[in-house]
Amino acid sequence: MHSGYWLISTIVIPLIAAAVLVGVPDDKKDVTRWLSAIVGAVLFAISVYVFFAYETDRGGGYQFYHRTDWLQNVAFLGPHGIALTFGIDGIAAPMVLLTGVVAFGGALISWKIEHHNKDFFILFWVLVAGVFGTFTSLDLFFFFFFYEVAVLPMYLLIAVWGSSSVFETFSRTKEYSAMKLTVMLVAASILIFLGIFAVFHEAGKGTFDLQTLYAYQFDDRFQKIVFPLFVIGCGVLAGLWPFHTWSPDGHVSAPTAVSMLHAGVLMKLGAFGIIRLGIQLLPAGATFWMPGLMILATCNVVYGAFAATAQRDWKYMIGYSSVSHMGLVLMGLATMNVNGVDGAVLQMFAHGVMTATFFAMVGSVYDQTHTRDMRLYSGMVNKMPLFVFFMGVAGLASLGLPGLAGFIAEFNIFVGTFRTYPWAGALGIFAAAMTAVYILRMMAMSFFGPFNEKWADVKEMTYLERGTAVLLLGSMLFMGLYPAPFIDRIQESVRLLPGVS
Amino acid sequence: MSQLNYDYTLFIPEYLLAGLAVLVVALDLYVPQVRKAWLSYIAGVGLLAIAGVSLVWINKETNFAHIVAIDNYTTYFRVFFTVTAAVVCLSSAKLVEDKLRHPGEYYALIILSTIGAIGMAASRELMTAYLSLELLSFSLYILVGFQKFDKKSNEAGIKYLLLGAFASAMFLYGLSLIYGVTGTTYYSQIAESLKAGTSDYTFALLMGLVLILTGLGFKVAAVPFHMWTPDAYEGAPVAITAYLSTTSKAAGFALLLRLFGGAFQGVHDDWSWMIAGIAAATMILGNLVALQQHNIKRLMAYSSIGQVGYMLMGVAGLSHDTASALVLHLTGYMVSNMAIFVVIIAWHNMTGTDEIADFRGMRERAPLLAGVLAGALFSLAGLPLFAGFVTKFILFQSVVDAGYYWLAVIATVTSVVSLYYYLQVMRQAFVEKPSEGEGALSVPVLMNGLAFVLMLGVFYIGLYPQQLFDAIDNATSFIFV
Amino acid sequence: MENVAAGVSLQHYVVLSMILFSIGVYGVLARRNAVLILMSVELMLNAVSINMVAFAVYTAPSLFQGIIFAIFIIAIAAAEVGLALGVILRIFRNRGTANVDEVDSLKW
Amino acid sequence: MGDAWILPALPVAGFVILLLLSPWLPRKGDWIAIALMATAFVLVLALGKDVADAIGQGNFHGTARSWQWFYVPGYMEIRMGTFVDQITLVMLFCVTFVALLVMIYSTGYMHGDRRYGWFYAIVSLFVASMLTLVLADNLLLLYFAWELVGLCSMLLIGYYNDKQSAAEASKKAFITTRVGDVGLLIGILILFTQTHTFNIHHILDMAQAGQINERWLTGAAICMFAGACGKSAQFPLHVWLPDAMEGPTPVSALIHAATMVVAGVYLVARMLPLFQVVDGMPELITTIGLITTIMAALMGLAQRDIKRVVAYSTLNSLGLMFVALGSGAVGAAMLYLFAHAFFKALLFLSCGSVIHATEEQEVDKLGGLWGKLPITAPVFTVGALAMAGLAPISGFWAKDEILVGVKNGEMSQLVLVALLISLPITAMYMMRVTLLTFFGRPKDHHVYEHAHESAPAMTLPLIILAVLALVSGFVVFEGVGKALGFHSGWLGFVYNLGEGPETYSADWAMSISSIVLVVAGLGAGWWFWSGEAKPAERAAAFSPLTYKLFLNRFYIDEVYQLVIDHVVLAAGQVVAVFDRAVVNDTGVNGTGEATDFLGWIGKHQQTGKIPNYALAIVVGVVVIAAVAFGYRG
Amino acid sequence: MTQVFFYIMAATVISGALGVVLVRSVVYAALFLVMSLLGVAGVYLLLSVEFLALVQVLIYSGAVMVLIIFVLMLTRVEDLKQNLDGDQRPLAAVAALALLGAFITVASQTTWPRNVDELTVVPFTSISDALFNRWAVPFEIASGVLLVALVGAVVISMQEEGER
Repeated sequence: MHSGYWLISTIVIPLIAAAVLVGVPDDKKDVTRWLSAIVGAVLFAISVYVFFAYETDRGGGYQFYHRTDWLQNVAFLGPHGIALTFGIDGIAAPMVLLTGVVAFGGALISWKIEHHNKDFFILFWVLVAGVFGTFTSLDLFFFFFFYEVAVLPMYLLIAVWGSSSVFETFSRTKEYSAMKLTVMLVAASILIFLGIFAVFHEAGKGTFDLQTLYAYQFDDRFQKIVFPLFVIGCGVLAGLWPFHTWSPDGHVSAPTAVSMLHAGVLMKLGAFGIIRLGIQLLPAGATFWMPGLMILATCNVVYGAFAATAQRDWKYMIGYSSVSHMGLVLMGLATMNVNGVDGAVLQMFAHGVMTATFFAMVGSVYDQTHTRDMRLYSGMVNKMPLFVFFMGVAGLASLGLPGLAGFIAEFNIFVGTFRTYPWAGALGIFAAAMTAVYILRMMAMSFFGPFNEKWADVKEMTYLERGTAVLLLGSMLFMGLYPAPFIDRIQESVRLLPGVS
Repeated sequence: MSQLNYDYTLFIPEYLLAGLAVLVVALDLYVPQVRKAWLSYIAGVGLLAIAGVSLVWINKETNFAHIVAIDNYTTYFRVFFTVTAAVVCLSSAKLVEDKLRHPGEYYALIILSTIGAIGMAASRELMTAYLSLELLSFSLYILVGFQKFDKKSNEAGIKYLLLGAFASAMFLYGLSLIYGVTGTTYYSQIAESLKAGTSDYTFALLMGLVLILTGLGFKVAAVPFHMWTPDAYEGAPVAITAYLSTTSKAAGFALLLRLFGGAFQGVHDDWSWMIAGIAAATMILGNLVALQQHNIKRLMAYSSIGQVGYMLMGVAGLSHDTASALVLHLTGYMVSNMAIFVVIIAWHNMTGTDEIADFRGMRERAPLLAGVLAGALFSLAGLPLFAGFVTKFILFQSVVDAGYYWLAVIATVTSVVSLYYYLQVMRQAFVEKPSEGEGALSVPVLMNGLAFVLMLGVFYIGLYPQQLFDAIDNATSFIFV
Repeated sequence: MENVAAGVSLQHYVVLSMILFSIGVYGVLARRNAVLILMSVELMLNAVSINMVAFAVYTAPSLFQGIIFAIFIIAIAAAEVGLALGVILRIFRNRGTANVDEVDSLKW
Repeated sequence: MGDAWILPALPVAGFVILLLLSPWLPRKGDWIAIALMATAFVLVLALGKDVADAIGQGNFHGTARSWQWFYVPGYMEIRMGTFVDQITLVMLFCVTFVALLVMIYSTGYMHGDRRYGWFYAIVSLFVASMLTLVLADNLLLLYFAWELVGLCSMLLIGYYNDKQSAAEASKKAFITTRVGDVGLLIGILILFTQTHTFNIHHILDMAQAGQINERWLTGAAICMFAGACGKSAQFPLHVWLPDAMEGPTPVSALIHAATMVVAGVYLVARMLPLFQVVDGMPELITTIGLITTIMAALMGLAQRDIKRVVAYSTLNSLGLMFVALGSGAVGAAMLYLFAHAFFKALLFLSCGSVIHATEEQEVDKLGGLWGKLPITAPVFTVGALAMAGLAPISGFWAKDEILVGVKNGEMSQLVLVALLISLPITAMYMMRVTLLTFFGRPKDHHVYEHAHESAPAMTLPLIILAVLALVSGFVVFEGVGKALGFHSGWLGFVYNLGEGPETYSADWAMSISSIVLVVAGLGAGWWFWSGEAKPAERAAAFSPLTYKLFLNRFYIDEVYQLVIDHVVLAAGQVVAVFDRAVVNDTGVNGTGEATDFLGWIGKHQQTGKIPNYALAIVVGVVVIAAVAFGYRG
Repeated sequence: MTQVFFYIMAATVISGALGVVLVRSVVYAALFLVMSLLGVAGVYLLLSVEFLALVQVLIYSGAVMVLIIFVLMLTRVEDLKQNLDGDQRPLAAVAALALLGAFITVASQTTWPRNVDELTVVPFTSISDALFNRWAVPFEIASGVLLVALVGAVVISMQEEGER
């Protein structure tokens, strides 16, 4: 039995880091950088340990379990009313690993930040703590608590360190995107808020402990009413169509590291929430509503893919491709069968690393050229072959090339989908082909062809960026070539999910 | 009621307050060489000391002639009000020096008003309640108009005064009707006589309740009795705005809880829906209109109206749980709000403005204040790590448990709206750059200290409220006896 | 109801006070001079007192809180007038008017 | 034999080494790649010997070996494994052999290129994935490799990446094949959901046992065939192959002649039992093959670029093979594939040699190079004749096999007729390109002066291939096969595929007619294009429409371009605009503005006048009271 | 007899009140207020609470009125000829009438419990007695209120140096 303090440390360490950074003087920028880099490394190490230490032969239950009572025996709260309950199952384990990887990468990528990098890292670490917390907490209250913690720093992160951009037909100021992102996410979370109230009230157990609530049998009518609250509430964060518009704009305006963390990890919180709150808490509701989710998810996949083909801005393209790929995740969840849900979780990880890679790479160029319009670039491969290489691999991963993370995930999802909704599966595969279209157009447009002398003085990525890229790429290949460790962990827990056939 | 207890020692804290008030005035009059700032320190420290003194009565459940109850509820609010007043006094040192005359009277009035507030929380009898309310109100009428030569301050004063008088007349008429139907002014006896069944005087009872709600609604600024709030807040000296937005509201709620818990809980069905309706209107209007404000004081006024809406939900579904949740939220709101106002006051002292647009570049010019501002605003918006999240969560949950789903829906939606305008303030403070030649400001240590301490308070409530909540839960158990 | 006592029943007083109160309300709403508004408020307070006293003597003579209440109300009313007039004077000094609807610089 | 996994492992090692170290290696490390490839080739021969012996003992049914990849208890177990049988072996031989020659050739052709090391790395990777593809015992691994070869071909087509045309061509190639791959994946998944396995042989058995739902099976078959069409550039997905000529010529030889493009043929051959279960499927395959053949032949008549001509000849051959498969003559198809590998590689490589020598690809600028290129010219001619199918060169035997197969097959004889018609056309344009390149008067003297024979590193492989192209056809004779160590000869070896061994039966009528037709075609070609090629111009002038039609490849690319621009991309634009204008600016911002407006209304209730405020209070009281009286009274 | 007296008093009170809210002159309004307040004092007498009547006459009709009139003089509202009614007068009338309606409903629908229908005379002494024993606390608070009002009135209205 592993100690739950491993999980707690993933939350406490970043928070402590943030607290310490408050004390660091504004002008000691390098102290901040080193501190953050170290914290990132430590978190990465812990997450790796947690991932591999999770024992696959124990039936996929919660491990690293820990509970500290927080607020109890007062007002409507019974014993263990609200408790700091932590623990991960095979679904959360890969997510923890993902967070560790991306957070470390983000910390390294943000080395370049000059303007108040102290503030940036404070918010950044709060964000990371929130993400870890959501993935690991087994208490309804704290699940939501950390969920909101993860949304909270977004506004400032984007509005202060982000970038406004002007396009032919319209323009997006960073303040606008930041505000839209924050308000939409919080607005969505009120649905979860209400759902939680309803669940607690209905169960009448006087506790927010998830396992207790899982044990309680909610009546079907109730489940059917409340389930949509959770799914849409979490779905918005997962970029569920048609509530996705915060995502492309937000990514376009956000600074590199935030885009990485947001597209890479935060959107996963939504899908994870659908599993934890939706499927696990209200299985009957899930089985009733999943066809609906499948339809929306299919919209996501196709819609996102088509929208992406029309984009000329790198980040917009990646943003819409994220919408498309998160659609695949939702698709997998909606199948409600083991292959599909496995695939969904795999895709959460895969998409996390590849989209993080994308944003990291784009950032490394954008910082030098201050434009992301792919038409202005040409033949970049001659100037920065490594950049093109990493970008290319990420692109291939996202179009589901075998041997990279994307394929194994999409493959599982499609197997699952074909078992239940073949039409949706066919559309999904079609959209995956569309991915090839826009990814390759982007490459042909801006990486190959005659070199545009305008960028004669562009430099190859810095060593930190290369490090980050290698880190992310490594995880991509690892999962692509040897998915067994992931699937062993995931499938055990997935099969425990109620209502999953 | 058999043998009445006339133990005057129960009021030692109040005597001390009165004494402190006199002392401050006297110092101001007879020892002119004392630097005026010292008055604020004396008042502040004195108030804190008195807060300490009032702790003596913890768990001594007793009363004075059944008129005033000295129980944990009273004790809690004694501490609450004295501390609030202390913060206001301390934070207004420089403000008073720059902008106001008669500092002695200024602090004295704040202290005296605290007595009124405590009376409202403590009294279990209508007359006492009414008089305490007037004591608080009168002091506030004066304080709001204290900036004699500022037209806005005068205007705020007259508006608050005339409307206040009007509202309290309504309140009184309500009391008279209640007295008429129950024949007594003791909460406990009112509850008794209502038990008998209200069929033959339902209308009088309802009218009475409506009018009482009018009076108290005016005090706590509930729609549609809120109209004075933004104007008074804007006109008043900024420290007094802080005081208005915390103490006078809190006192109003203390009274509401005691009165409706102690006297009218029996006829819950007759009034809970009224309060529910008022609460809904208040939440919606407060948060919507706040979107349009450009003056920080008016913004805070409307945001406070919104908060009142949330708290009224707790009254609507009044039960021990909701009462505890409400007081918890009230406390969290007080701390966060004071934190914000300390920042506003400090900024006002240094830049002489309270337009939101002029907050620009606060991050550069006064980092700590900016940080506190952000934290406190997040807290008001109800985001985690800060007090607001926990208190709102518990309050809303209790409201749902009381069966008011629809109120909870409105509340959550409007709190998203509120996030929007809080973020707008934050945008000025963090995103916008200071204009040319606006360098770093030297913030007085006192202000920084206050802001910091209050921020710690926000974090305490936000991160480990167990003891506080236990205390509150225990305190509120006394309002129903 | 059939009047036993002095030919005047409680109801008479109550209705009287109600009428008086409503008139006061009208005054507050209709008048624009601060002093007149103040006077209207006084009318309302008097209505309250009538109520209180009537109830006290008719229904609850044991503790006659109504009468005590009435005394307090008169005291408070007096204090109110004093204070209000002070404020009104101040306004008049600063603005040269006692008309409340010219005092509307604070709005929106 | 079970250790066939070593074959792909070797080039993979080469790929990794070169990718990481090539800049620091002598000669950018091409020798490593070549050495590994040679080893692989030798191993293939050894493997072939084992298999041959096994067949000799008559107890050979393929050798399989697999490892668990990942496992979802009770839901799926994915195993990765190899399977070796005769078809595999033929493919293995062609791939490794051609790859080896191409690598050697490239030392000369690519000499001094900027990304020399990268070239060898990718070629190694390609070979590795190609070997995996043919060795795979399950559809998943096959798809795996399938995609990888696609990727490599894309990278190699786009090798000269500072040419926009190259970038475009590689994009086109990848996406077009990708369209087919979508079909393939869907097909695989359908089969999986029906059979819960990816193992090819289990699937085939179940299919033949009729355990798979009819409708699903049909769908799966069609989808998978779409995949095959994509890779093997069958109509209507053939458009990418001619453009693929943007790549370096050795690459064209390796990928777009000998190996990758026949992957589709291989797939169909592999899954043929399944296809045959589905009624109508063989007909479909045959039809597609025919259309491709004839269309390619016609288009070949008008092309100007020497490499493109050869490319169209490739389409031509691939079409033939599909026809063969359609009519069930797997052995014939494999034989043609075998021969084709040699002569098509030969053609491409000699093209490369010409281009290398003259830096010119337009036949209109070449001419009269016979003397200048003493080695290249003859070998090219050999290749051309083999392609034309003139006896006794290898092409003839293979082609004849197919004709026989079709004749004996259950296809209608119209197919045969169509094939016979296509023969002279093929011969014609092969004649044409040879004439225009090597004979007649030089059209561009600068080019002519400048031309010179290539280095031995390039000519040597040419000669080897030429020899093979000449003789490889003779393996059809049992004696030759036996001499090569195959029990019951080559055909017995290849044909031992379940559908019973058929020995080579020379259908003399067929052979003679085909020879006649070919000769006629060659003669016509000579008449048209020899000397000043006046008749050709007259022909072009006689029916300019047809000419333009052939020249512009029946405008198929244009149609596709139209579709892509005005359907796919347009749809993308529409969605994007919808997303911005409706979903965001109306849906999201609209909500926000509406809220703001409500606030604006509310704000103006705050008039600042005391009486209004008081009125508000009174109204509030009255309203609440009224409701109260109605509600509770 | 008492009835007659009551109606006279009621008439005085109400007419005075109407005068306060209707007349065109501030001073008259003040005088009407006096009239109305005296009427109220009469009502107190009728209710046999002489003490209260006394207080009413002394404090209201005495001190308060003097104060009011004094302020009226100070603010010289007389010289500036102007309409004393705001523009929302009709609305005011409607609202007031509605309120009155509500009140009348209440009065008509209610039978006051414990209504002994004969007024009990409350002796002077017991009032003072109660006031200083049982109700000492509210009394103290009230004194606090008066103090505050006093201080406030002074602070606010006091003429500062350098003013005019």
